[in-house]
Amino acid sequence: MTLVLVFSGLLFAIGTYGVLTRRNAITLLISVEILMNAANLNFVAFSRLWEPELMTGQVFALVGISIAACEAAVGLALILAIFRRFGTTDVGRIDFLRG
Amino acid sequence: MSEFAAVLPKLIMLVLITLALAIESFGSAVVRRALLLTSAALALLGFVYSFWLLDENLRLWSDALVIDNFAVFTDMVLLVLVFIVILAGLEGMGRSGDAGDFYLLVFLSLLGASVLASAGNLIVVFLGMELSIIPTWALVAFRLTDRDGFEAALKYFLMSIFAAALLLYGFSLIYGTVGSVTIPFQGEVETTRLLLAGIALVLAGFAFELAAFPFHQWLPDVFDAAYAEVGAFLSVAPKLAAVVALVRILSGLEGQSDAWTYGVAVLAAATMFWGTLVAFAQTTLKRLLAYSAIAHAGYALVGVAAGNQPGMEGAVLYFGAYGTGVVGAFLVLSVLAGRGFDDQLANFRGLGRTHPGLASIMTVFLISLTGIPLFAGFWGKFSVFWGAVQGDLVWLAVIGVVNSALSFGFYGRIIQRMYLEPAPLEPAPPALGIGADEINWPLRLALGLTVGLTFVLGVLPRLLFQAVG
Amino acid sequence: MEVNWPDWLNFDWLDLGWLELPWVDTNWFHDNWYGLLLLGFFWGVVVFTMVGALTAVYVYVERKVSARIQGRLGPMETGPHGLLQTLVDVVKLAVKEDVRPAAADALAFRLAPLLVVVPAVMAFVVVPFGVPMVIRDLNVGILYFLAVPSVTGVGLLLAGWASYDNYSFLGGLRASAQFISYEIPRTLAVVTVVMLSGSLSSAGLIGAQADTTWFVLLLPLSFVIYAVTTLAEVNRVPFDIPEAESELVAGFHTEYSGFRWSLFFLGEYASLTTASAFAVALFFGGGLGPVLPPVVWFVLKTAVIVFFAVVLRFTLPRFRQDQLMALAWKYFLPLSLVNLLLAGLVMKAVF
Amino acid sequence: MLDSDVQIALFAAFGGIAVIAALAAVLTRYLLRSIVAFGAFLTAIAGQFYILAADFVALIQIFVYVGGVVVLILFALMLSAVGQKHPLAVSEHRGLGAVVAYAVGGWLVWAAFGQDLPKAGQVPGETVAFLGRAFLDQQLVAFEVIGIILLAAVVAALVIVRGERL
Repeated sequence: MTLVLVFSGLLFAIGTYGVLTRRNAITLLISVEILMNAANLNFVAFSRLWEPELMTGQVFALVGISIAACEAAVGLALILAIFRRFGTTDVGRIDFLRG
Repeated sequence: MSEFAAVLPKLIMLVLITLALAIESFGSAVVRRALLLTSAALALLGFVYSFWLLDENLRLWSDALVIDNFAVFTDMVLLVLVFIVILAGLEGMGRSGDAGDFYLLVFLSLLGASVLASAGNLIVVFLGMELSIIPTWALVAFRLTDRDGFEAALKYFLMSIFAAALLLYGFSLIYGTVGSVTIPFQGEVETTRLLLAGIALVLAGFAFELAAFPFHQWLPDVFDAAYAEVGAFLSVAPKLAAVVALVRILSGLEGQSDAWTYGVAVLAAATMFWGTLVAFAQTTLKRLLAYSAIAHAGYALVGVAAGNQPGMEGAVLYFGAYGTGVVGAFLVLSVLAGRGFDDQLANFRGLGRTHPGLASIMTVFLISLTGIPLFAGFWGKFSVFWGAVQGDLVWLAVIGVVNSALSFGFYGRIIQRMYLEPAPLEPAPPALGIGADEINWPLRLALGLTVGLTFVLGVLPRLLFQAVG
Repeated sequence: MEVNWPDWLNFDWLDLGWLELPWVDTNWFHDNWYGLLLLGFFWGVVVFTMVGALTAVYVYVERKVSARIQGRLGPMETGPHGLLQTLVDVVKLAVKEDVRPAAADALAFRLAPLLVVVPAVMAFVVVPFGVPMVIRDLNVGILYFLAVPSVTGVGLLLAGWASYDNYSFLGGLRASAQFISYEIPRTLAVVTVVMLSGSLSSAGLIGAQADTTWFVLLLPLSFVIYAVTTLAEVNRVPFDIPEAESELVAGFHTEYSGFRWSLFFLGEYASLTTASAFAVALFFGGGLGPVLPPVVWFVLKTAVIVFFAVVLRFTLPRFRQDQLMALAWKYFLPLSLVNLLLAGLVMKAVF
Repeated sequence: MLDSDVQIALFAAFGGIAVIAALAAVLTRYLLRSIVAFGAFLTAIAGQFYILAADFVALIQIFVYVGGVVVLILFALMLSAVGQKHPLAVSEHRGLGAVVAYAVGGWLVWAAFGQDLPKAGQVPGETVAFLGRAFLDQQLVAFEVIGIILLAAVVAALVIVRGERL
């Protein structure tokens, strides 16, 4: 079980690194998806520990997958719309607002 | 009370969604208007109905939905809010061909906020959060011709999916250590490093949604770029629901309060200071409201940090009280923006003389936001600070009071500009051409309602406290 | 990590027991890990050979049938009635020069054909040839059949993109858009079958049809949707717009040649074969039938479906791209939702 | 029969692939490679799900992620047509990012070792039946809300690209 947690922790770290250092909207999206997969891995693993017949963890993982798909769909629509207006998907160069 | 009667307000929101879909399908202006008015009436109906749900305290469908007073209060605030938003946009947005899309998104987010506020397990919390957030990305990017909207939407999107991922990971750790997703978590829970990591990640996720200090950057851009109606909606609905969910999760972790009290307290203090101080440097009203919204999230977190009953109630109540002020301010902005009025603070000079009606209403809202007695905002602040004092966090309450006093600096400055400074002659003031009587009736109704709420709740805070406690 | 694994994770599924081969001691394979590895390898080879052989037969049949429709003879030179023509073609393709455009992205260019062919072959694993004969009776077999080939979409896009060529690019985009559009009604059509069979395993599917009747009789609309969307997914006429010769040269595989090209070819035929075989399993009772052994029934039924697909290819004109997408989203999606409702009613009526 | 050591080894192997692929996805400067690595990562995670006795989730992972999300991302890449030949700009915060990532990863791994977890129970072999029951009983509300979220996502995506001719 600890093995699972170690793996998901590593993946979480990798995803965080991606979120912090990447500047392209698409790679940022990918990094976040890596984070969500790390979480899903945890859910599936924990599902075996606590009342496996209720499948709560697996349900949560499925929920996570479907939400990730929704986010990707809306996000990519947004990224395309952005590309049409700014000519780039580099977040670092889309900074006309002050934040 | 049957299950469906208990979730009637949510069913009404579902009906609103289908009505908005119908608007999209039947394009004629008359039908659109009729459907929008029906929606508004339904929202009001749901609000009134909610009174019967107070003090019911139901847990429905395997504890997935909790209808307690926090949830009912949130529903009431949300329904009034959406009523105001519909009215405010009736003559503007409601006339455009995009009205169906716009209100559909608003209603979807509304339902999400409502689900989030009455979520009884972590899965529903996560889903409610996402449902309340996803439509707002599109709302922020709603102006097709406006590049800023898309930029803000992209940043908002990236921030909130990161927050969602943190939240999901935090939930997975909590589920793994506690062994259940149902809130409150059953059984004795041992404080372990893994659980603490989970709580920390969940707090970070919620901090994003509430725009608390280190995670606040998206909010000013979003407020700046979005329609005033969207700003009004965003500053209250998702945040109120998120606070309710946060309160529910944290108080559901029996015996763990040591673990998060100080974390939340520091978060609250930093958020209040940062929001207040940066607000001074702003030159446009929307950005000023944005930074003050960050500060206000900090005040609400003071109540959460207190961790006791009055504090938690105060945190939930806070957004209801604060909402009246900020929604009102956005409505005034919407009136002004409809006349091509730029929201530069400098433009407010002399507004008191050129437009006494609007200026006086604005003054009411600003005073309420500052938290001066006899207005709704005061009771929000009072309740969270009182909770903090009760919870042995006097220092936090003091910081809160100091920040409130400081905040009068920038709110008061606007009032001062409106009344004490002469209208600029050169260049000529924007040709507004409006007295109060030239504002269309739905907007006037919305404004009147907001002002009325600010006063009534300010004078009779019992209404608020009874609803929550 | 002390874990009680569920039965299906215990790897005895590789058992050759159901073949009842007297000279194979199955225990030996299960006693050590290299035995298992060997078994896995064995099954991999079996599946790949089977798919390859079927594809060869398929190509031959298609040539012959098309020739008959067009009043030609078709391949006649190599072997009796050109029977060996396909084999010779395979040799030719395998030794042909493999050309890669200089501007192409090497990694993606190499990966794309594999992504098209491997899932198609992998889907074979859950095809129920006989009543007990499934290479691997997953308890989520039908989902597996839907999920694994969906990776093909990635391969098509990659191929189009990696070739660095406008025709390929457009072909790849079209192919992939078509693929993911038609996947939704197709999945919904399969869902109706799952509702009736009450199981996601391919053996359970056949069992349910043995208990009632062929599902095509209960759910005719599902079969129509499945058939049309499958044709669209594997880019067969009348939906072969991604590779429309008159517009796009050869679509996403314009720049491919030799062995890699033949992989695309193999992938397309393999997925068509698998889809046909699964159509038999889903709607025509799989290997159920009197007198003859189930495998024979299964092959016969599949042959009929394949023949039908071939005849279609040479009798129908091609759709236009916008018509194609409109068909998927405006007609098939609502239709499959209605169908779902109908299936619910059928379920109420039959069970 | 295999003892569970082999399964642990398989799990670790899939984990290794996942970690390497994830690293490749966040480190490479070519967008296309990043997406391909992401696809490999997702497949490896699906393998891990499978080993963890979640066959349904594993296949849904393949179906939705690899067959859906990756295709969508590739679409976005192609329609925005950047990064094919030009490597992406490198962020100037890489040092900081690495430090934070190390800290976060170290923290989570450290936390993982301090945890007593119960023994794993018997996982039902028929996962699908149990999942179905869970979705229609315990988690019914979640199931309903997902439907509305999908509607919201469709509407949001359509609103964002409305008025565009793609």
